[in-house]
Amino acid sequence: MTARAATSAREPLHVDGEVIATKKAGAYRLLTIAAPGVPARFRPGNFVALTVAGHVARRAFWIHRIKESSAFGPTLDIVVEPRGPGSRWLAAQPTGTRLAVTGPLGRPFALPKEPVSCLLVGEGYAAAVLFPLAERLRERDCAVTLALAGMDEAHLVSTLEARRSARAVTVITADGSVGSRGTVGEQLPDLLRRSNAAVAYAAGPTAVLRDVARAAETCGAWSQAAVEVPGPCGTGLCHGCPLPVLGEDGVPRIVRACTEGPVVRGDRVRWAEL
Amino acid sequence: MTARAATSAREPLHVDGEVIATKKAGAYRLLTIAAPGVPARFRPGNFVALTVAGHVARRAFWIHRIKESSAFGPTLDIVVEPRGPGSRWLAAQPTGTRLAVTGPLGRPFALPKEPVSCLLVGEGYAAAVLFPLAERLRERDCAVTLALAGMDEAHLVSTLEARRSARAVTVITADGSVGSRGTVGEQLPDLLRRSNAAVAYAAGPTAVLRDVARAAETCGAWSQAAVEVPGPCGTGLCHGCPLPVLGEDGVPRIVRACTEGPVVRGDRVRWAEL
Amino acid sequence: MTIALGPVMVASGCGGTGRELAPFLDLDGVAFVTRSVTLDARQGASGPRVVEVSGGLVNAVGLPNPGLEHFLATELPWLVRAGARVFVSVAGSTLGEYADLARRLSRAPGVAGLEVNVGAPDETGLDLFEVREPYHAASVVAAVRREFPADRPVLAKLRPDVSRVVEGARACHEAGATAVVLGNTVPAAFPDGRPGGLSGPAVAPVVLRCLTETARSLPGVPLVACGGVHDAASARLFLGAGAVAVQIGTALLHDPTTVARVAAELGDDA
Amino acid sequence: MTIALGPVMVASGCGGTGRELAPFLDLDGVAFVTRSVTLDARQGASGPRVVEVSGGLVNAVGLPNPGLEHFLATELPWLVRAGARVFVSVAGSTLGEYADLARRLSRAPGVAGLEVNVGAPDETGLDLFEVREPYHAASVVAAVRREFPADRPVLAKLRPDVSRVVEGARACHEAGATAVVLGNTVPAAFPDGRPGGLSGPAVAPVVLRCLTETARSLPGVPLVACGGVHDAASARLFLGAGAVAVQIGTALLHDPTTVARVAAELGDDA
Ligand SMILES: Cc1cc2nc3c(=O)[nH]c(=O)nc-3n(C[C@H](O)[C@H](O)[C@H](O)COP(=O)(O)OP(=O)(O)OC[C@H]3O[C@@H](n4cnc5c(N)ncnc54)[C@H](O)[C@@H]3O)c2cc1C
Ligand SMILES: Cc1cc2nc3c(=O)[nH]c(=O)nc-3n(C[C@H](O)[C@H](O)[C@H](O)COP(=O)(O)OP(=O)(O)OC[C@H]3O[C@@H](n4cnc5c(N)ncnc54)[C@H](O)[C@@H]3O)c2cc1C
Ligand SMILES: Cc1cc2nc3c(=O)[nH]c(=O)nc-3n(C[C@H](O)[C@H](O)[C@H](O)COP(=O)(O)O)c2cc1C
Ligand SMILES: Cc1cc2nc3c(=O)[nH]c(=O)nc-3n(C[C@H](O)[C@H](O)[C@H](O)COP(=O)(O)O)c2cc1C
Ligand code: FES
Ligand code: FES
Repeated sequence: MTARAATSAREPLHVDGEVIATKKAGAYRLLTIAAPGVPARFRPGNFVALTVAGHVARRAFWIHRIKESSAFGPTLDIVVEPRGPGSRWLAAQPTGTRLAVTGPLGRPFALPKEPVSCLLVGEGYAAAVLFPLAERLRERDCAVTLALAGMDEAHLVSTLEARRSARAVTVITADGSVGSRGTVGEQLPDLLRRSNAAVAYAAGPTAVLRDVARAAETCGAWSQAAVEVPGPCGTGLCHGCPLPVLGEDGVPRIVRACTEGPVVRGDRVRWAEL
Repeated sequence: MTARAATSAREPLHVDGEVIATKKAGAYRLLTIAAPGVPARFRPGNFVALTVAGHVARRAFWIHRIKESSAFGPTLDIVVEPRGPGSRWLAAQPTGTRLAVTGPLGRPFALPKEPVSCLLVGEGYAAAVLFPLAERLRERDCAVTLALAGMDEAHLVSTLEARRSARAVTVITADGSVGSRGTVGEQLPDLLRRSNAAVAYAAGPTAVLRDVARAAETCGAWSQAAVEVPGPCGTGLCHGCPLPVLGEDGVPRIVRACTEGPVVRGDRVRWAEL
Repeated sequence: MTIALGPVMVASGCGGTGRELAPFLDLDGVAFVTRSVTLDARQGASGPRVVEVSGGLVNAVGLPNPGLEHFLATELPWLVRAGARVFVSVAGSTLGEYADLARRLSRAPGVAGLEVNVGAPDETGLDLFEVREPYHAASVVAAVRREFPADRPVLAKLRPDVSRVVEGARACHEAGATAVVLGNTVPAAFPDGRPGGLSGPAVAPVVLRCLTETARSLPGVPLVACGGVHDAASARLFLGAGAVAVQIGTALLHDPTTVARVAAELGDDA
Repeated sequence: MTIALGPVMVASGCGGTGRELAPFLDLDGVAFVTRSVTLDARQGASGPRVVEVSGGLVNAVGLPNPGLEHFLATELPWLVRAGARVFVSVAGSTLGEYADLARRLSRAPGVAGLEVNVGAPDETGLDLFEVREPYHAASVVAAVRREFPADRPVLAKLRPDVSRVVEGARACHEAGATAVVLGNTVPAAFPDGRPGGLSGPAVAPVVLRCLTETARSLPGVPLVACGGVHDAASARLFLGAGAVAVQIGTALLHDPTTVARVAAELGDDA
């Protein structure tokens, strides 16, 4: 009975990681973390579970980017919005802090087999998960339209970089401080039409995910939603992160968001029960 | 019902303190702490109770020195030996760390009314408490002999400074790495005789305190021991730090080490029960 | 009788004799529960009395107290002069001792009320009257109530034992307890195996369960929550779940200004 | 019958289906207790199932499981192939259901033993057979024991309720339990007042008390400790107090390599 080095390239690792850079990004904090072995297993839509000092429950964060670093090998970036005790603690950690990192975790985004048009809609910190997806889609010659939303300019993720990852970028803020003023919901029909998307990918608060799923269904597009359901482990061990879905057989089920998700088909989620 | 500003100059305060300097000192860590109002109330033998992140129980530390600092007003120094979770955490804190500080706490050393000879015996980190005592005694024209002991050179407190505070300084290490090789116990009779002490003050492990108390009694000298009994609060609220003593009336009692002590007459402690 | 406890009380055994708390809290008007007082003086336990564990403390202090006589002569008058609303916690080995304590305390000037400690985590070790069954606890409360003026409150402090707490609260209330305190420490062990009681934030979810079950089953009984309160948020949790007041113990050992801070914050709510 | 449990087991409900643990622990030879399985599939609770509290978690997962049939068809064979020593945790609403579960599991290849969940923190909410009194728990154990081969262990998992645990352990042992697991979660409440069970380091002192009292009163009964084990030191505390093995639950949610690490460190002791 020993700790095993995960053999399959798909299996997550539990490693002793380290914060190697930290910087402010609007209302968020961008952390670069060395977590040996984790970046190589990454696929867009994965997340990591991090240990927060003094807390039993792990905290989940989308993997925003994999970077090469000369000193540490490949590293991963996460975007932290400081709000509760765990996220505030993480956001305050200096370079050099050691962190237990488990990942990559969860089902990644499903990619279209053909080079179709894709609409990526992200609101708040969760938009972070869409950037590596956009790159992967571009590599597959998909036309990527990226819509980034937030309550104001400070709550937008990496807008500058967005221009590099996507063919078209739309920015929406609730207060109109940058981009167009309004909500994702209002602009969705237009976005779907203009992008002519065959697949819509969504990340953000439940309302955004639901709106995208419904709008996509109306247009006959597929949708994929990156769902966040609170849960203590992130590894599938506890069944503590219930996600109400409809099975392929049409039967309502509750699955583990961290393991059967967090990325799920938008038309499978029973949004009213979330 | 409000938090009150302690009115009596003798009463302890509970304040938001800050680590303003930290440096290695052999096996120990010397922390300088700003704790507004605490230094002004200090008398030699007092200690402070500090909050350690993530822990319910407070940790007690002898006040080693009061210093003037231009930016922070008077500050206090403590000597931390990193061994358990609390002391390791403290020793690792950088400048700027905020710490809840309660103090000064406990009964201080009783000072002789006349300018008599005094022997101060300290082993390990606890010797820290003797330095401000030595100064106070010198101010009262007492002849101070200071004996500092430790298992090796790294476990001696401020030996350099000792020369300034005391007329005679003896250094004893278990491994003979500096000073004379041996234990305090072995050298006590000699120390008492040479110093011709009317009062012996002791700080260190229980064995040292007991040896000093007994040797003093044999010589007809008074003794004062700075006792460390584990307890969660340090403020006298919980009765969690039992110190077995003999009352003035000869009746065995258990008193609170943090409040009726930590400095007690050596001949009053029932050492066998500690 | 309406009981005005104030929303935040000092829990038994965690406020020293009052003097040690005074530098950090103006006791004027504060509901202060003394550590448990017995007829005769008790030394308390000699070994390690309190150890730290995850999220709390395990203690077996052993009820050190100077005995009723000495308490009446020294500690009580000081507390009364400081303006505290003094609730004397009483503990005894027989029903007769409880009755005695109540009778003598009823004549002492300045006693606002009594708290009957019928929830110690290990009665045998303490040589206390055993309250294994709810009717035992109720008989203690009845003995005290008979000897103490009907216009002053008698609180019954129970173990936070989910499987018996509703029955215990009902029995104590019927026996005359003005309010029921939920509760004392949770029975636990020190790392070395000795019996003790667990307190602090770790026990809050257990106390909350006792409170919700009791409040639902006994809507007419005033309940005081005690266990793990350390800030205004944790106090509000209990007050929101039906407690008329909270007591604060362990948190005072961590930060002696806790009662003052929580009371001030809750005062701001009103 | 001697029982070889190995000193460190995976606690019920905290090892997923086994597959999710496999990247972090070579299951070969590991005593793995499944989450509690019921005859029919259960969805589990829909609201927040687990919240973090000081030193632990409060959970009311609601026994989500695919039902016995599906479990036998998919999860069990996978665990057996991985080499795990599978202890199936069983839960039911009637004695008949428990008997049924035991009978059908006795025929399934690769079941090392059973664990009878007679200590859920809130049976009513779960529609489980109520085990308020020790003889209720014993009747469940007896029903299971009758249907399960005598040469394979049946563990009885109790609530860590100090006031009843000794009686409960005695009754279950007399009813045929090979060993008694102390225990399930401590009855508690979520911050919003819903009933749940407290687990993690916060409960270790409570479980230790249950263990020391039971070990002293029932020296012949093999006891397995469960509650708050998170490193070798906490495991040794229980093993030193008389447990033949420890189970690890919550700590796996915090660090999925815990069982592997603790087992390795304890192995170094030997
Ligand atoms: C798959 C996934 C990916 C996530 N990615 C990010 C990210 O990239 N950036 C980021 O800032 N946050 C992300 N979150 C939320 C993050 O895990 C923490 O919940 C958040 O940081 C709040 O924790 P806290 O301790 O600060 O606050 P608290 O509110 O005190 O958290 C208490 C508990 O609730 C849980 N919780 C609270 N809010 C959420 C939420 N929205 N979703 C899930 N659990 C929650 C926490 O995990 C924790 O167990 C993600 C969550 C999930 C499930
Ligand atoms: C009056 C007084 C003055 C002290 N002064 C100093 C000092 O100047 N420098 C220093 O390094 N340490 C001092 N100590 C010891 C210090 O308070 C801590 O106990 C020590 O740092 C160990 O705590 P820990 O968390 O690192 O270790 P742990 O062993 O994990 O501590 C666990 C618990 O045991 C208590 N404890 C452990 N050892 C002791 C001890 N020797 N005395 C009292 N309680 C103990 C701790 O306070 C804590 O509650 C003093 C103790 C007392 C009572
Ligand atoms: C050190 C200590 C001493 C205590 N002494 C008593 C006591 O004498 N009588 C009593 O009824 N409760 C006593 N208690 C229990 C507390 O009053 C309180 O019920 C319990 O600790 C739970 O509340 P808390 O989590 O706020 O501490 C004591 C608790 C501690 C920690
Ligand atoms: C999320 C979760 C799910 C659990 N599910 C079960 C279960 O299905 N059956 C059971 O007997 N115990 C269950 N338990 C209880 C654990 O097996 C264990 O007894 C308890 O959590 C105490 O141990 P720990 O502190 O190591 O977690 C569960 C615990 C948790 C935290
Ligand atoms: S968070 Fe534990 S299974 Fe999903
Ligand atoms: S440590 Fe609490 S009274 Fe001394």
